[in-house]
Formats: sequence, C-alpha cells, structure tokens
Amino acid sequence: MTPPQDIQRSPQPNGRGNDPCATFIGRARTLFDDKALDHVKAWKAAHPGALAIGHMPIYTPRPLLEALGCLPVAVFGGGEEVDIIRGDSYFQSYICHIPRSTIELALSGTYDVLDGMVFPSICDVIRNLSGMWKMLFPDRYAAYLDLPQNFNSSIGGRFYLHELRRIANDLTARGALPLDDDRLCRALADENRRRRAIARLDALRRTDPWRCPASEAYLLVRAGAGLLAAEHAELLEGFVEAAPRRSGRPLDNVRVVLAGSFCEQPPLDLIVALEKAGCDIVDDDFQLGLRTIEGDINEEAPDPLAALAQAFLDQGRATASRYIDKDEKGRALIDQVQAAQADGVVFAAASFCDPALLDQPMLETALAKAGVPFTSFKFAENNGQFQTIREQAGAFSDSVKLWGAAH
Amino acid sequence: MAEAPGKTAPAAAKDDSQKRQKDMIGAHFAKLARAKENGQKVVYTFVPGNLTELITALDLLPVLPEINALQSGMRKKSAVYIAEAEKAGHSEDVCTYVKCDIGMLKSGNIGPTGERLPEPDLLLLSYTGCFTFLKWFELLQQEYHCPVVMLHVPYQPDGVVTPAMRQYIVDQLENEVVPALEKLAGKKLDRDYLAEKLKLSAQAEDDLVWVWESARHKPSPIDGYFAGVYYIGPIFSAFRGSQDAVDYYRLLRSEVQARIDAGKGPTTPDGDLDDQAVRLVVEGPPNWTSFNDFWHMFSKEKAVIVASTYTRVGGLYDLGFRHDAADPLGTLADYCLGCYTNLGLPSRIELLAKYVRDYSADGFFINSVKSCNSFSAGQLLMLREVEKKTGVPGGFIESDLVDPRYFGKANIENRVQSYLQMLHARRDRSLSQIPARTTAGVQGVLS
Amino acid sequence: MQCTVGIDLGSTTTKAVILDLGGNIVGRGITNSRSNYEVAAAVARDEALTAMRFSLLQRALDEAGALGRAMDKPLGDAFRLELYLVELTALQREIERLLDQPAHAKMRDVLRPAASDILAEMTRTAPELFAPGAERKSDFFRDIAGAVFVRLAENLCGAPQSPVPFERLVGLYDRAILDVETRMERRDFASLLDRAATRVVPRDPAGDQLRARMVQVGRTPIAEVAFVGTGYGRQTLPFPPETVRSEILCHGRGAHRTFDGTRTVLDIGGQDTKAIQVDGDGVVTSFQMNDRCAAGCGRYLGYIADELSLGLHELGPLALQAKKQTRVNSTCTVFAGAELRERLALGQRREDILAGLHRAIMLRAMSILARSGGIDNEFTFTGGVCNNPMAVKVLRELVIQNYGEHITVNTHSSSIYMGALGAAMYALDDHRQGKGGMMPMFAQTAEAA
Amino acid sequence: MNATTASPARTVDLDKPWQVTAGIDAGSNAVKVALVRSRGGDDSELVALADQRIRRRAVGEVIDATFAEACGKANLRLGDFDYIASTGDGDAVPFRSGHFYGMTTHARGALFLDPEVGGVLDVGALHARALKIDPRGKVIGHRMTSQCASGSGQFLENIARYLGVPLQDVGELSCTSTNSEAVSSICAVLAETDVINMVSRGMATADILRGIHLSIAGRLARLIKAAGAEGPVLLTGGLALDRGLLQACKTALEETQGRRGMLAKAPIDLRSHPHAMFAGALGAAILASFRWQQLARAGRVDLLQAAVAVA
Ligand SMILES: Nc1ncnc2c1ncn2[C@@H]1O[C@H](COP(=O)(O)OP(=O)(O)O)[C@@H](O)[C@H]1O
Ligand SMILES: Nc1ncnc2c1ncn2[C@@H]1O[C@H](COP(=O)(O)OP(=O)(O)O)[C@@H](O)[C@H]1O
Ligand code: SF4
Ligand code: SF4
Ligand code: SF4
Repeated sequence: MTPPQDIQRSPQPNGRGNDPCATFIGRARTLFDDKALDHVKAWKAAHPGALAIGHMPIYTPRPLLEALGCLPVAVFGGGEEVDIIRGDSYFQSYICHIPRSTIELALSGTYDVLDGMVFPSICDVIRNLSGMWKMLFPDRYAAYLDLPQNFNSSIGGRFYLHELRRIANDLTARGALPLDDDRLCRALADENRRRRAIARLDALRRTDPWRCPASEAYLLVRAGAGLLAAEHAELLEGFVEAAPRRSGRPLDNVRVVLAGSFCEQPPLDLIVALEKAGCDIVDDDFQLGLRTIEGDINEEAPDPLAALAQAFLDQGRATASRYIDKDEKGRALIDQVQAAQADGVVFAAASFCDPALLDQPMLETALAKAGVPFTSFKFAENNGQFQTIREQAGAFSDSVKLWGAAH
Repeated sequence: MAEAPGKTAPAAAKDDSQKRQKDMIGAHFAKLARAKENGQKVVYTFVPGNLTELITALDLLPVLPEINALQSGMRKKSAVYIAEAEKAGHSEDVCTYVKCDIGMLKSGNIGPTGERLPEPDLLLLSYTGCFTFLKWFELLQQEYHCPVVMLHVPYQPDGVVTPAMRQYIVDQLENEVVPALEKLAGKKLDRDYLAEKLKLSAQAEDDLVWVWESARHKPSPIDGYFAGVYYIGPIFSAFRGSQDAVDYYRLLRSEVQARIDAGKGPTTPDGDLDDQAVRLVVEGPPNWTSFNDFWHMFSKEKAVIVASTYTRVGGLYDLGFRHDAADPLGTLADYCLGCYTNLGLPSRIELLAKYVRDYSADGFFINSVKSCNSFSAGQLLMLREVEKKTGVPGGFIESDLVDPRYFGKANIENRVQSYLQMLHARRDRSLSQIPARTTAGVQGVLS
Repeated sequence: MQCTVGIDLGSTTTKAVILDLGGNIVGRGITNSRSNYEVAAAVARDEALTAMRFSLLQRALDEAGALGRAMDKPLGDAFRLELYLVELTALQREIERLLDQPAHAKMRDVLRPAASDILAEMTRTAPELFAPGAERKSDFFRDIAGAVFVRLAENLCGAPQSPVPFERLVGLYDRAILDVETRMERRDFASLLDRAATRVVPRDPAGDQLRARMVQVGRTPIAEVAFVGTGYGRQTLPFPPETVRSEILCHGRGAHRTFDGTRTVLDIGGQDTKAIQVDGDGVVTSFQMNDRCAAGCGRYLGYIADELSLGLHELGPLALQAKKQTRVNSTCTVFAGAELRERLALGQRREDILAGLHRAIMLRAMSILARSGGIDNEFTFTGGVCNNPMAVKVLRELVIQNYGEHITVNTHSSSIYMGALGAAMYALDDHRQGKGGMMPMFAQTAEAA
Repeated sequence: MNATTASPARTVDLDKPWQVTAGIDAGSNAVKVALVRSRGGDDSELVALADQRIRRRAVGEVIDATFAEACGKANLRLGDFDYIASTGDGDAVPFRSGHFYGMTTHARGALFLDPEVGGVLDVGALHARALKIDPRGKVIGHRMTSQCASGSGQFLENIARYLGVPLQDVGELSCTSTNSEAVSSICAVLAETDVINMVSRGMATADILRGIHLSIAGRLARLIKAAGAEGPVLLTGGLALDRGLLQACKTALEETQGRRGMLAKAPIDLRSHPHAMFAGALGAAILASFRWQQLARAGRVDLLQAAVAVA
C-alpha cells in the first residue's frame, strides 16, 4: 500500500507510458548526458572545415558565431558526474565549482573537439580562467570578450563593436567564414525564433506547471547548448505543441521564481528536490547563456552587427554581472515575480559565486519592500545531498501553504 | 596600500618618513572630518586605477573604502564589522573588504583616526581589475542614494593595450567622468592645473621606483612587501600629484640610501634584518588582522622580501609607466589599464618571474586570500609556471585580508616554516651523506 | 650500542625509529598520540627500544638453535601480554580511585561491583587476546581494552532490569583511560621479558640456558647520541627547538631512503594530507597540504569505523568486497557518518558505501597531489592510511588512470614510520656534524643506559 | 502495530470539534513522538510523549517502537488518530497522513511550549538552526549552519565520550566551570585536537566543556541574530537539555548585546522547557490538527479520508 499523503508530490506528469512529449524530452536528456560532446563531433563530421567554439555561460553573441559558420557550444561545467582531480589543483577551495570542472574536462580531452573558447566577462574567476586557458592550451584559440559596462552606444557600444569584430576577425583567420551581413541577418532571425520558442515554453510553465515541470524545462533549454538556434527552436516548438496533450493534474504546490543560478548550474536533482519539497519553479535564471537578450533583435537592420551590439546594450537581461546604474536594483526580479504570478523567490546561488552573492542582499531588500517572501541557499554543481535544501524549501512551501503567500 | 597604521605599527623604531606619512594622513582625515562644514565635496573611489589627480584638481576630497577596510583590519575592528554585514544578509563567501566597509558604515562610519567619515557626494566607480568593485558601489549607492559615475576599464587579457581600449576610457572620461566631477565641484576642470599635478606624480613615481630597485642590493635595504605596504601609502591614495608626496618619497629615498651606505637591512618587528638568509618575492595581498605575526614568521627565519606584486596594484611604475603631463586623459587611461590586477594571468606570471630574476630571489611565496578572486583565481597555476620559468621553488598559503577567521596561525606558520626550512635544506643538501638504501633493516617483532 | 632516534608525533599516532650509527634501522615503535605528548613520545620511543632489544634477542635466539627459533614468536606474544597486564592493573587502580570520588557517590554501589566484575573478567581472558593467531582490532591498549570493556558492559547492562546504566559504566572507562594514558609507566624491559619467558620457555636445562642469554641481552647498554623530533603542530611539541624538523622534510627523506627512485610522496595521516616532491637526494623541492578543513584525512576513516563499530583494520578489507562504488559526496568528516547512516537506511550495501567513502578520500588526495606538481615516475604512499588496503587499491588505480601505466607505486609495510625515519636520519646528520647530544626531557629519564 | 495492513475506509466527520493527532519527528539521532488532542490547532492538549535514541538500530524499527510506546502510555490505537504528521525524515514514516518540514514544526511546537516566544533555536545532532517566528508560529526568518558540522550535538557527544563524561552530566559539569577558554577551531575534527591539547595542559574537564559550550554558543548567538529573532527565544532539539549550553548561549548573547546595546531591539531572552526536545513532534501534531481543519473547511474529504485510511 502506498503511503497516503495529502499532497501528491510527484513532479512527473502522470501517464508516462504514452507521453506525447517523450521524444523531445528523451532527445534533450540524451544531449544533457552527452558529456563527451559526441553530438558536437558528429556536427563537425557533417560540416567539414567548420569550427566549433565553446563559450562560458553568459552574454555570448551566439548569432555572430553562427554567422561565421561556427557551432557555438555553451560550456556549463561538469555537473555531478565528473570526478575533480586536476581541476582542484588549479583552484583553491573558496572558489566556485564551475571553473574547476571546466579545467578538469579540458585537461582530460573532452574539449579537444572545440576549436576555440570565448570567455565573456562574467566575473573575475572566468576572466582569470581565460588567462589560464591561454597558458594551458597555447595552441587553441581563447578569447576574452570584454562586455561594456557603459551602455551608451557611442561609448560602450563602440567598444563592444570593436570586441565583436576582433573576435570575428580572429576566427576568420582560423578558418571560419568571413563576417557577412546576410548570414548574420539569418543568424539573428534564427536566434529570434529560438528565443520565441523559449518564451512559449516559459508561458506553458506558468499556466500549466504540471505539464512542464522545471526539471524538464531545464533539460529542454539546456539541449540548445550545442545546437544551432534553428535546430533548438524546432525541438522546443515540438515540445510546446505536444505538451497540451499530456495527462496529469495540478498539484497543491507553491509557485516560486528561482534566482542566482545564471552561471554555475545546480545539479538536476536539486531542481527535482525543490519540486518534491512542494515548489513549482515557474521562472528561473538557469543557463542564461542561452537566453541573454530579451525581445527580438532587429533582424532587418542595415548593419546587423550594430543591431546585435545594440540588443546587448538595451535588451540584455539584468544579471549580477551587469552594472545597473539606476536606483532600481531588484526591479527586474520583482517584475519577473509578478509576471509569473509567483508566491515567492528562491535564491539558489553557487557557493562562492561573488556576483550572485553580492547581488543577493540588494535583491532581498527589494523583495522585502515589495512584500514578496523569499528563501535562499547555496549549492555546488556536484552537490549530492539535498537534505538541508529540501528542509528549507519545504519550510518555505509549508508556510506559504499553511498561511498563504501574504504575511 | 597601507598608510601608517597608527598604534599597530611595527614595534620597530619609526623612521622620519613614517612619522611624516602619519602626519599627512592625519591631516587628510582631519580635512575629511570637516568636509561638510567647509562645504567640500567628497568622492569615494577605489585604489587600483584611481583618478586622484583629477579629483584633487577639482578640489574634491577622495575617500578610499579599501584602505578604510584594511585599517579596520589592522585595528582589530574588522571581525565585528564583518559580523555586522553578515547579519545584514551578506554571504560568508564574498570579499571581506566589502563586508568590513558595510559593517563600518552600519556602525557609524568612524574612520581610522577616530573621526567620523563624511558621506560621499559621488561614487566614482573605477571598475579596474576587480568585479567586486561594481557590486560594492551598487551596495553603497543603496545606502547613500548619491550619484555614481562608472569608469569601466577594460581588462588586458594579453598584456596589450589596444587603441580601442584606450579610446573607450578616454571617451568615458571626457563624456561622463569629467562632466560629473565638474558638476559636483561646481566648476570647470583646469587642465593646466591637472597637468601640473601629473608632473608632480611623475616626480614621486621616480623616487618610488628607485626605492623598489634598491632591493637589488645585498643585503636588501628594504622589505618590499611588509614595509613596502607603508611605502605605497601616499602614492596609491589621496596624495599622488601633491608636493607632500614628492617630499615624502624624497625623504624615504634618502633614508634607504643611508641604509645602503651602512650595509644595513630593513627594520622589522624583530629588529634590523641585516643578516638575510633568504630573499623572496611575494605575490598576493598581506593579511591585515595578523600583519605583524605574519611578518614575524619571515623575519625570524631571516627571510627578506625583495619584491612583491601587491605593492604594484596601484601602478606598475617599475615597468616604465609615468604619468605624462602632455596627455592628461590619455595618461590616466594608460594608468588605469596598467594596474597589476588588470593584467592577464600570462603577464602576471611573466612579471613574477622577472622579479625573481631581477632581484635574485631564492624563492617566491604566494599568500592566497579568500576574499579576492581577482588576485587568487589562477594563483596555483602561477605557482607552477613561475617555478618552471625560474627554477626556484614557490610556497603557498591561504588566508584572508581582514577576516581573522581565515588566518589559521598554527597552520600558516607550519607552512611558512616548512617552506623556509625546505629552502635551507636545499642549500645544505651536501650534508645528507647517509646511504640511500640500507639492507640491514630490522623487521622486529613489533613492527 | 650507540644509536640516533627520530620521533614523529602525529595527530593520531606517535612513531619512533632508531638508527645505528651506520644508518641501519634497528628499532621501530608506535603508540597512539594522546593528550600528553611527552608520554606519547616516550612510549613510542620505549616501543622502539623494545623492538631494538627484541632484534638483538632474535639474533641471540637464532644462535641458540631450534628451541630459540621456536620461542621467537611465542615470546613476542607473551611480552605483549605482560605489557597489557601492567596497563590493566593501572586501569583498575584508576577506576577504583575514580569511584571513590564524591561525583560517584550516588551510583557507587551499583558501579563498583559491575566494574570489578568486568576487570576481573578482562584479566582472566587477557591471555586469549595474545594467543597464537588471535586477531586484535588495534595494537593500542586504549582500543583493545576499550573494545573488551564495552562488550562486557553491554552484556552486563543489556540484561532486562539491569540496574547498571551502560553510559555511566563506559564513561568510567573513558575517564580512567584518559588518566592512565597520561601517566608514564616505567618499563623495565629485563623483568618484563623475564616474566614473559616464564610463561613460554620450558622449565628444563635448555630453557634455563636460553633465559640466561635473554637476561644478558635485556641488559645490554644502549646510548642515544642524537635526537630529532617532528610531527603535527610542531609548535607544541615537547622537544627542544634545536631538535625539531619540519615533517615535510622528514617524510620526504624517509620515503626517499626507502625507495630511492621516489620523486613524489603522498602522506595521509590522521588530520592532514601532504603531497611532497623530492629530488634525487631526498630533499624536498615542493609540497602541498590540505587546507584548514580536515575533510578527507585519516580521521574520516576513524569516524566511519566508529560509526560501524569496526576496528580500523577491518575497514579496508570490508570495502574490498564491494560490488560497486557508491558515489559519496561528503568529504566532511562529520557528515560522512551521517551520509553513511542515511545510505544504510536506504538499504545500500555497507561494502559499497565504504568503497565510495574510500574513493572520496583518495580523490581529495589526488587533487593535492596534482597541486604539488603531479607524478612523473616513481611514487610512494606513506602515513597511517596506507595500512588500509582499500585506500591503497583505490589510489593505485587513480594514479595509473591519471598519470599512466609507467608509474611505479610504492607502499611499504612500515610506511607509517617514514616521518620518524627521516627524523632519525636528520639526527644522524646532526651527530655526524657534532651537533647531536640534545635530548628531550623524557629521554633523559627513561631506560637508556 | 502494523501500519501497512490496509483497513476499510473510515467515514470522516467534518464537524468534529476535536482531533486526535500524532507528530512523529524522525531525527538523525533520536525519534520523538507526541500525541495531541486539539481543536484545529487551538486549545491543544498534550496526551503523551515518547522518545528513543536510534543508536544502531534500523530507523523504521525505532519509529514503530517509539510510536507504540506513546500509544501505550495514552491507551490509543492507530485507528484513533485523525491525522498523523511526520517531520524530519518523513519517508521513514510510511503511516503518515502528511508531512511538515522541521522548521515549521519546531516553530509551532516552541510556541505551544512557550506562547511568548518570537524565535526558536533548534540544535540537534548534526544541525543548528535559528528561526524568527510570528505569533501564529510562521517562520519569517531563519538561518542554518551550512555544510560544516561544527557546532552541533554529534560533536559534543564525541568530546564528552573522549572526556569520559556521560552526556546527561555534560551540562551540569560545564556550569561548575570557573575558568574557561574558547576552542578556536571552526572544524569539529580539528576542535577535537584542541581539546586534546587542553587535556594535555591539565585543564579541568569542567573548564574544557565550558570552553566548547562557549565556542558553540558564539556560533549559535550569531545564528540567532542573523535570523533576526528578538525577545524570548526557545531552545529546542536534543541539546535543549544541556543546561551548560543554555547558560553559555546566554553569556554569548549578553556579550554581543552589551557591545552594541544602542540598537533599539528587544534583547534576546533565551529560554528552555523540559519538553523542548519534543518541539518538532509537538509542532507536527498540532499542525496536523490545523491542516485537518483547513482541509475540512475546504471540503477536501478525499484528502482527509486518505489521511485516516491507514487506521
Ligand atoms: N592498521 C590500520 N589500518 C587501517 N588504517 C589505519 C591503521 N592504522 C592507522 N590507520 C589510519 O591512519 C590514520 C592515522 O595516520 P597517521 O599517519 O598515524 O597520522 P598522524 O601522523 O597524523 O598521527 C588513522 O586515522 C587511520 O585512518
Ligand atoms: N541530556 C542531554 N544533554 C546534552 N545533549 C543531549 C542530551 N540528550 C541528547 N542530547 C544531544 O541531542 C542530540 C540529538 O538531538 P535531536 O534534536 O534529537 O537531533 P535529531 O533530530 O537530528 O535526531 C544528540 O546528538 C545529543 O548529543
Ligand atoms: S559561478 Fe559565479 S563566481 Fe563562479 S564563475 Fe560563475 S559567475 Fe563567476
Ligand atoms: S575582490 Fe579583491 S580587489 Fe576586489 S575589492 Fe575585494 S580585495 Fe579588493
Ligand atoms: S566539520 Fe567537516 S566541513 Fe567543517 S571543517 Fe571540519 S571536516 Fe571540514
């Protein structure tokens, strides 16, 4: 006999047997599990001479890379499975986890398939990692991409265009196609299509969280790490169209927005643990590297590179890595909560992640002022124990459930 | 970037230059304390890439929160301040300078001389070489609600300054920073006055470089790390571009010259270090809460520090940079770009190796501080690369800037000692004459 | 006979090695480190001296022909038994003393008979512990006696309606052993040996003759001419500062002497893990240690053993029986116990979890190793943890996997002594340079001739 | 008591004024059970308590035994309960009707034991957490110890074992100390070495224990303040029984409060209660009744029926 419970906690929709979404999720899961990057190898085999370029998780202009005929590959660290041996010998214990697993994988040859790496300026750790990369792999291309913190197009924009051209020229010199307006326009269009597909997925999570639990949405977005935008869009669209046919029923859960995981990713089981503790994650900042721009990029502009740069200046998502100059810290998060009709916010930042952790007190202040309940904890990508996190998330959902979201 | 730390100064007899520095600082803080009543405007900014000449040319008063934090550390106040900030929701994991500053603010903003610091009228966010700066001033902005002006200094990943980088900074100075400062000062920037200041900067810089290079002597007349942090006080902070700074470095230089003439080493907490058994180069900031204990670990083993990178965070003058009066904004851009932590790892490794060679060091030592990713991420690679390049062994410890919880004295002492004994043992290798393997070992009943 | 002594006062065990002036190892001794460092150092050294005398004795027995050779092993066991009985008596005395204190006034009438029953039983069954082929969970009195005491106490208190509170009874032992351990019992080798001989050597003319030889050996004068101490927390060691050497130097040198091709040494002790690179002369060229957290050191295994009521000896062999390695994430020593319990409750196999725990430790060690510069050709594993066969197996696999088949991996049955061996070598250096002669306090008062 | 045998569905009386509920706190070290009679969480009345240490037994077995012990005391059977709530390791209680998380239950339990409290400090075998609660027992702020186990019960237990002091005497003994010295290490393992050093310096056992209490207390005091609690705070969990810890916490709190007393907050008044160890179990039992009524009001007969189906 199964234990009676007042709440059905299973995060998976019922009716798994003939789940209309199974193929899409299966594909995403396969890509997620492909830590050896076999799919990138296959892509390269199918496109002789084309380059695959890795990049760290944030604000990387993937359409530019696509326009150069490259496959952009988002590098998200090693997750739970990778044993860290050499990685730890490069980083002290008080540095977050993602650079060590990235180094571990690189040293063990997993990234040999990548012809280069782009390190956008996320934080000092990634910045220094770019230098380490140059020392460790002197033969491979490694670019540090400085993102302007001045958002005036004639100042910061001008600098950023220089940066983009520099990288484009470097890559062309290494065998990528030359920068070409038509190709870039097409890449922007593909990116826009992908972004719209992600937006549809997000909308589905908000209306019918049981049809698309966060742990699945996570896999679906993550699938795009090593896919061209058009292909990723197709996968997402397929899922979104099939999802309404899924069976299942709503659960007595609370709705939360999760914030702080824009760079190092939590283990998938942590997301599942949160769901088991009674939280529907209806919005998040996971894997922002794949969705850094809000709204469409102007795909018909006469100068598409300038349009791409402008999109970063005006439509770049608010994250901790970006200087917010107006007195509205936290506004973006509160908007997100409202748009998602969430009951509260869960901060889940990677341990030792300076950008996220330095931001957090300011965001908390903003939430407290707005009367939005929140809770916070830290994780590492290879955490295996979720006891405390479950306790905390559980207490949070208990209190929202027993006493309502409002105070 | 330490200024003379008042009563926690080394037990050593004070030199004239030290007394002079103390007076300069005292006067500056007195000015700050009266800033509001005198109608003077206050600008908070950071040490690396600081625009002191520009600020003072407009008669604005600079405050450097990093220096306040490190002095709180030396005065043993930091633990309480950090606890205060953590209580307010700041994470255990982040830079303790920020938390120390926030805690100090929450406890009444009493500066190192016991006087209250004025609130900022402007936050000049010189974002150079450290990501935390950005968040730090976002946080202060929430507390003070005053305007912030951002100067984004691009990073030098390959040790090369491109025209685009320089242009980006000059654009920002011209269009955003200078106008904001002028607005605050209520007057136009007098560019000739600025040029004059830059000339004075260059004079002081010449003498400072002379002092650094004096460490090539044996024995070295200076300690380029522990004493070095006092030497950089004036030039990295509010005094660059002033006659005071010029005079200070002239005086310092004459004192060092006198020590060279007398064949003497620097003064340390353990007295004069004339008999120097080991010469070291140090990478990374010192620990401020146990500064003298830390120094003592080296001086008691007769180790002198001949050069350090920390004393270059506010400018690498010894590589040839001087402020140039002929191109005021351009030279400021070059200055910002050239700070030590704004350099890519390969350049930092080159620099360390250069110091080891130029100053004929027997080893190099890394103090890796938990707070500072800018410094610390990658130091383990630096350790190996510098060993490879120079053939001298490196030592490594972990501590923190101003959080006493992360200064495990016994553990650190054990490592420092093991490291220094290792250097000694390598020199005494001829003494190990015991046969490598002997067969007549006993497999006794009890083993 | 002249010799030099090296003592490695570790966080968990204290080791001593004695070299003759030719640099040959003539004695080793080990004991658990305890709250009184001086006593720990003295006991380790006494053990080493005892071993040294036994080796002299062995030679004498060999010369004495078949009977002598036959006596070698039984004599060793009997000697151990005598030592055990001496300490048991001390324990008994201490427990009596504690019971007289006012703190025990209320429970005295219940505790005293219970304790004395247990101690009587312990004395009676002591010879079984040292019988030929008997397995002991540890070599240290604290552990051997503790295990027996707890077992007997469990029997006694486990009975329904037993008025004796188990925790108090065991508390009494814990308290008493602390005091017993911090007192230095003078060890008179000759008379202990004589009593041991009485137990095993036949009472006939041949036996009598043998005993006479033994007395002679027992009285050979031994002179310690130089001393070096090393070990954890060197600041608090009970040795004169001139005689103290860094444990890094000592471990490197000891391992290098044992395997002279060694360029990399990994030492995992109770509270720290050290990776050391040495040059062709055994001089350290670089090293790395674990950071301030004790996670992943030998103590971790100690906690696990306690958690499972196993002896440290049993942990490795049990883990070797694993069918697969459970992935264990806690390297925090304290949480590892909780994770173990949690996983056991989930029905996972004990062996598999243990295998995972061993792997977790060795992974950490591998990173420290990588930090220190990795391994190029010959590598030696030292420290207490290399007594654990699973740890050795996992390490070997990881080393081969990460650095290649060509790496030679050494371990040695007395790897735990490498630090003490290096120290004794430095002492010999000192002696040869005329800098020896400085002895710690305890050594001046002990048995040396 | 066989919880897994199915029995016929019972009818649920939605207007029932009183509910008989149980709270089962399955901890890492001990199982605590509380049986309560309550009017939807109000007017709760304690019926029986029981606790057993797990030691090396199987958790499920201990849970069954402890529950049976409590039922025996109250002369109740499984079928008499309207709702059984687990807390702690809920998966180990197959016959639960619902589950509440530890912080929620400790908060509610504390409020039951001492209606004045505005905060809870729960210190168990492997964790410590500080809660700020509102008058309904809702958690409005909290702080927990992170990965590091230092400062928890298991640590104290190990030290007590090493010193040969039975756990129940630790508190008393510590209170007699006259001359203590804080243990510096932040790590539980390294702190053991500190303790060994203290013994070697001949320090009295009481002083050592007090030193440990003080160092744990320092950490706990920071935890309470960080959680934002003020006024009366109840110490709960296994270590609530340790008088020495209570006293040390008070000292630590006074010290920090004394230092910056100008802040206009109610000083923290740390309290204890003889049943404080049962706070979690009590809270679970009371919330069980609260939830029962909430569901009843919402007409969720399905869920209520499921809740009693085990009986
Ligand atoms: N016989 C044994 N079998 C297995 N492991 C052992 C054995 N003896 C010691 N150990 C391990 O070695 C550790 C102690 O190592 P040791 O080198 O003595 O440490 P230290 O030098 O710090 O005192 C113990 O914590 C334990 O894990
Ligand atoms: N009388 C006591 N004095 C001091 N500590 C005690 C006492 N009884 C139990 N403890 C401590 O309480 C802890 C168990 O606390 P508890 O809150 O039940 O933990 P958990 O819920 O994790 O099982 C044990 O580790 C033990 O050290
Ligand atoms: S997790 Fe945070 S600190 Fe680490 S690399 Fe990413 S942004 Fe930087
Ligand atoms: S992170 Fe480093 S450079 Fe930045 S503020 Fe902190 S100590 Fe200074
Ligand atoms: S308690 Fe655990 S995590 Fe904390 S310092 Fe000690 S071993 Fe490390």
